[in-house]
Amino acid sequence: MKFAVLVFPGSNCDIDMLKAVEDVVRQPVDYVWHTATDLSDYDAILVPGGFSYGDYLRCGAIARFAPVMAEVRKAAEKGKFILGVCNGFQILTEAGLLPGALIRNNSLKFRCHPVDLRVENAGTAFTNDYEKGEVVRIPIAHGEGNFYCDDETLARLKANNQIVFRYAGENPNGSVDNIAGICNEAGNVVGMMPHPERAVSDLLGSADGARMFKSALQAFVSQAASAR
Amino acid sequence: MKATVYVTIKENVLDPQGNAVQGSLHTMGFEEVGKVRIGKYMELQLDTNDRAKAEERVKAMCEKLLANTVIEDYRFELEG
Amino acid sequence: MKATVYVTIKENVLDPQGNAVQGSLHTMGFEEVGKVRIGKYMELQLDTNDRAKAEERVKAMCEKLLANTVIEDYRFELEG
Amino acid sequence: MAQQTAAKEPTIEQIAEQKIYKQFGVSDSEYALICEFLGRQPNYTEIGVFSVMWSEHCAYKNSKPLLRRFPTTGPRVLMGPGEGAGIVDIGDNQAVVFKIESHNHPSAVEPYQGAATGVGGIIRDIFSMGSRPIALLNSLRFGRLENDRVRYLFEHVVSGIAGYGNCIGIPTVAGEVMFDESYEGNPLVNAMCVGLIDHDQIQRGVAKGVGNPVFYVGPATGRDGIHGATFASEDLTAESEAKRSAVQVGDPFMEKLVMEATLELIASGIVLGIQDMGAAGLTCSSSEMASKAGNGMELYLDEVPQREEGMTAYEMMLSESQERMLFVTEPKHEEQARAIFARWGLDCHKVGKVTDDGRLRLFHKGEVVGDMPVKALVDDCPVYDKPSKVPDYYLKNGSIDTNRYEQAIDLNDALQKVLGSPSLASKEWVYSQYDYQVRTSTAVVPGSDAAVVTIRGTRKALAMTTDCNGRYVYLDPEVGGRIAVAEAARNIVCSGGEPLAITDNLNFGSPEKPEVFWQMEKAVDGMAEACRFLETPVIGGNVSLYNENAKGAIYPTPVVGMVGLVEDIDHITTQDFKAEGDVIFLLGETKAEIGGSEFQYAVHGLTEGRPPELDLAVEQRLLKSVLGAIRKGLVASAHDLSEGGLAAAIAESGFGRGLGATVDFATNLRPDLALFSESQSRILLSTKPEKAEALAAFLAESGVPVQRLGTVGGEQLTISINGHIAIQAPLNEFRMPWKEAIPCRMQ
Ligand SMILES: Nc1ncnc2c1ncn2[C@@H]1O[C@H](COP(=O)(O)OP(=O)(O)O)[C@@H](O)[C@H]1O
Ligand SMILES: [Mg+2]
Repeated sequence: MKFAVLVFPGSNCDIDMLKAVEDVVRQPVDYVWHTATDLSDYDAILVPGGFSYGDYLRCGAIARFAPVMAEVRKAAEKGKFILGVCNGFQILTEAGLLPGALIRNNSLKFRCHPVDLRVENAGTAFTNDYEKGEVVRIPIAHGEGNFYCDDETLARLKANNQIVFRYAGENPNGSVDNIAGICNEAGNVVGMMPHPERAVSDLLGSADGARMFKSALQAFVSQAASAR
Repeated sequence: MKATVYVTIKENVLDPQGNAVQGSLHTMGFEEVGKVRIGKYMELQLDTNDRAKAEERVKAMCEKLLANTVIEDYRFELEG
Repeated sequence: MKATVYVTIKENVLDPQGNAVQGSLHTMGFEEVGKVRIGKYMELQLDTNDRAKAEERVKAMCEKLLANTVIEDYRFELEG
Repeated sequence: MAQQTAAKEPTIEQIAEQKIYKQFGVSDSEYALICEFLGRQPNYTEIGVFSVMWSEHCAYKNSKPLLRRFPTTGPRVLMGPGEGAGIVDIGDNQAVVFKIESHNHPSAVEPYQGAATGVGGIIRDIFSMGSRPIALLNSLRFGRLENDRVRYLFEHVVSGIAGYGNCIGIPTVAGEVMFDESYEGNPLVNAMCVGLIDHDQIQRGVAKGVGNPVFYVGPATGRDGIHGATFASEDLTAESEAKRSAVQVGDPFMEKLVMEATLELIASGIVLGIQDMGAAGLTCSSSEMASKAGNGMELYLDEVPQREEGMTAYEMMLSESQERMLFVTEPKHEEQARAIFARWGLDCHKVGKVTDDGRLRLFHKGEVVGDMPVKALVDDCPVYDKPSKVPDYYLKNGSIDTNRYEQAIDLNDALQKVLGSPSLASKEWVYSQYDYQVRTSTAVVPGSDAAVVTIRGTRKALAMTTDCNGRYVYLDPEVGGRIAVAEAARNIVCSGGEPLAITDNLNFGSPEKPEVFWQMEKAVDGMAEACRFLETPVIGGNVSLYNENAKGAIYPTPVVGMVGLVEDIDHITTQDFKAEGDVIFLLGETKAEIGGSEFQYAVHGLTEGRPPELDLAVEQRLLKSVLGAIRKGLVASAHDLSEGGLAAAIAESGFGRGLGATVDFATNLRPDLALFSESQSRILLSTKPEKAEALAAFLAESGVPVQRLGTVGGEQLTISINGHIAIQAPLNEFRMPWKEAIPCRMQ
C-alpha cells in the first residue's frame, strides 16, 4: 500500500505524518509537493497539519486552489483513502470534500494538549481498528478547530453516520455537537482536528493514534482481497 | 479602481470573537454595548477601468477566496 | 444606535495577511489586483440614544480595546 | 560625500553643529573618533550606520570586558561566541546549535509583535548556520498580574510567541515565567532556539571571494524598526516611543519559506557566506560578513526591494524589516540559487559585491552615499570600563535576619500561598498555547524540570531549560549568578541529561549607574565560576541593558539557557511520582535559607536578606551521583528543589499523576524554615521499593547527604517534621491554587 503525504509550503506536520506511516505500518510513503498533478500511484493521501500558505485569511482557504487538490478530488471520487488532520481537515472542508467549516476556538486561544475522543464510527477506512464507543487519547494543537455546520447538515451527518469522533471530555473549541472528526458520505474521506500521528508511541504519551494507520492498511488489504 | 470588501459572519453562526469583545467591553464598563459582530474589511486596488467587469471579477474573488460562504456573507463597493 | 468600526493596519506597517491574499489572487489569475490591505470590520449595537455621548464612548472603546493604536488606525460611523 | 536629496535629512554641517548624533546615542568623543576614521565628517546615512554598529546591542561597548570573563571553550565546543549561534559536538558527526536573544523593549511597546519577531529573529540565527531548528524556549518576566497593563503584556507576549512558533512549526518546549513588581513597565522577553546540524554543514557569515555577488532574499524592506538596535540600548521613555518608526510585524509563513529555502541552499554546498538581517538589518549583516572575511562590500541600494516609496539610503540601511537574509555565492551558482528560492516562491536580488578594499560603500541613485571602513564599524567601537559601586541596599541586606519572622502558624495555608503564587504556579495557561509537540520528537513536554527532545535515527536526546531567579541575583549578584547556572544544570540532570554548555542573556538596568554595573560584574563572575566548575562553557548569548522603569532598574536577570545530552532515551526522567508505594529520598542539605525565597515573598511580602549559599563542589558531586543513579536505572522520578523548597517540590511531584505522599523529614530547623528553605544543591528522587536499597547504597557511596523521606501514594499529602505532622490535606487542596493561580487572574 502506497501513501502520499501532501506538502504545502507551510505544512509543518508533514514529517510527523510520514514517520508515523513508516514506523507504524512500514509501507512506502512519499512527500508530494503541492504543485503535483498526478496522484494515481497512491492508495492513501494524507493531508497534514500546519499553516498551508500562512493561513492568514482563513485556514486552508488558499491551499484549496493548489494544483494537487484537483488530484485529491479525483482520488476521493475513486474511493481512495484520504485523511486530513488539523490543517488538513480545514483544507478538505474549504475544498468542499467535507461539509462544514472550522472557525476560531471559542476560547480564542490556540490549544495544545491531549484530549479524550470517543470513536463514533468504527467503519471508516481509518477507524476500523477501533470499537464504536471506545475512548482514545490523542492530542490536539489548533487555534481554529471549532467545527461548524448548519442544523440541516448536522442532521445529515448524523443520519449518514458521518460523525467519526466526538470529544469525550471537555469540548476544547466549542465545536457543534462536540464533533472532533467527520467523514464524507462514502466514508473514504476523513477529517479530524486531533493529531493521530502524534500519538504513535508511548514515548509521545500515547499510542492510540497508531491504530488509524493500521486501520487504513487493513481496509486496503481487505478491499484488495474482495476485489480479487 | 478600488474595491472595498466586507466579510461578515452569518447571522446564525456563532461569533466567538464578537462575543469575547462584547464581554470585555462590558467588564470595562461599556454596559451599553449589545451584540457585537466582527468581520473583515479589505481594500483592493484594481488596475482596471471597466466597472462592469470589475464587479464581476470581485464577485468571483469573494466567492472563491475572500469569503467562505458556508459561514460568511460578503458585500463590496467599487470606487474610482 | 449602531456603531460600525473599521480598523485598518497603518499605512507603513507590514500587512502579511494582505500580501498573502494579493499573492494568491494573482496565482488564481486575478492579475489586476494591486495592493491588498486587510482590516477588521465591527458592528456594535448600542443601547443609547445620545449621539454625542455615543461618539465619545465608541472612541474610548476603539482606543482601549478595539484597535491596537500602535499598529492600527480606526474610524467609525454611528447610525440610527 | 553625497547627501541624499529628497528627504529632509540634516546636512553634514547640521549633524556636527546641532550635535544631531547625540539623538542616536553617539557621544561627542565617539563622534570625533568617527570623523577620524573617515578622515572627514559623516553624512546622515553614515552617522546612522555608525550609531547602530556602535550601539550596545551590536558592539557590546559596555559589556565586552565582562563577557571576556566567561569560559568559552571546551572539548565539545565547535564554535563559541561570535557567530550567529554557538555549536557543541554531540558525537556521530552531529552537533547542537543554540542561542538566546532578548526582545524586551519591542515587547513593552507592542507585546504581540515584539515577542513574535523576537522568536523569528532567534530562529534565523539558528538556520543561517545551516542548522535545522528543533525546539524553542523562552524566559519571561512581568510585573504583578493584578495590574491591567501587565495582564495585557503577558497575554499578548504569550500569544505572540505562540503565533510565530506554532505557524513556523518549531515546538516551544520549555521556558519560565516570573512575576514581580520589579519588572512592571519593562517586561523581559527572551527567546531561545535549539537546532541540529551535521559537522560538515556548518556555515559562517563570511563574505568570501572578491568580486562575488551579494544576494538579498526575503520580503521587501520597509521603514520598520529603524533604530531598533539603538532603541534596545536606551531607557524606555515616552520620547523613545515617539522616536520609534513603524513597529516590525512578523510574518512566520514568510520565515518558514526563507528557512526551508536557506537550508536547501546551504545543503547544496554553493553558499560562501550567509547571515540573517537581524538588529540593524542590512548594515550589520553586510559589515559583519565583510569584516569576517577581511574584505569590503559594495551595496547598490536601488536594487534592494522596497515596500514603500521614496525610501532613503539611511532608511534602507537601518530598517529592521523581518525575515530577510544576505548571502554570497559565486557567479556561476547564481542560477542554482535562484531556482532553489523560486521553488519556495521567493526571489533573490543581487544587491552588492564583495570587494578587497575593506570598505563598506553604498550606492544610491547614481551616487556614493556612504563610504566607511568596515573595521571601524565592526571592531573599533570604543569599549568602556564603567565605574562600579557596591549598592547601599546590598550592604543593608547583610545584617537582616531572615529567620526573625514569626513562625507561620498554618503551614497548610503557607504551602497553598506559595504554590498559588503566579511565579511558582502551573504555567499550563502559557504552554497549552504553544504547539510543543510538532515534529513529534518532544519526549518530555513542558511541565517537568527540563524538556527533552529526541534525535531521530539515534537513541540520543537533548534536554533543555532556561533558568534565572532575579531575586537571588538582586540580593547577591555573584551567588545569584552561580545559582542560575547550577539550577539549569540540576534541571538537565533531573531529566537524565549531561549538561553540555550554556547560552546566556544578561538583562540589566542602565550600565551608566555604578550600582547596576556592579551587579553586572558580580553576576558575570558568579556565572563564569559556575560554568568553569560544571564544565558548561558559554557558547553565545546576548546583552540587554537599560531595562528600567519609573522605580529604577529591574532586578538583574542573567537568564541561563542550557542544553544537555541524554545518552539513551531510556534515561529520560521526569519529575512526576510514578506509582503508589515508591520510595522518596531527599538528597542534599537543608539550611535555614529563606532570603529571596518564594515563601518570604508570598507569605511575608518581602524580598530581603541574602539568598541561599551555593557550594559548587557540593553541587557537582550531587549532579554526578544523580546522573549516575539515573543511568543505572535506579530512579523513577527526579525533581530539583528550587522555588518553594521541599514542601513545594513534594507537592509538584505528586500533581502530574495525582499521587499523594507521606513523608517525615528529620531536621533541627523550625518547621516553616525546614519546609520552605530554598537551600541549593538538593534533589528529590523516587524509586520503586525493590530498588530503594540499591539506590540508597549507590548514593551513600557517592558521598551525597541523603535522607529516606517516605513513600508515594494515597490522596493525601502528609509532611511531618521529626514525627509531627506539619502539613496535611488532600493533594487536590494544594493542586487547585497551583493550577488556578494564573487562569483565574487572566479571566
Ligand atoms: N514560558 C514558558 N514556556 C514554556 N514552558 C514553560 C514556560 N514557563 C514555564 N514553563 C514550563 O513549566 C515548568 C515549570 O517551570 P519552572 O517552575 O520555571 O521550572 P523549574 O523551577 O524546574 O525551572 C517547566 O517545565 C517549564 O519548562
Ligand atoms: Mg526544576
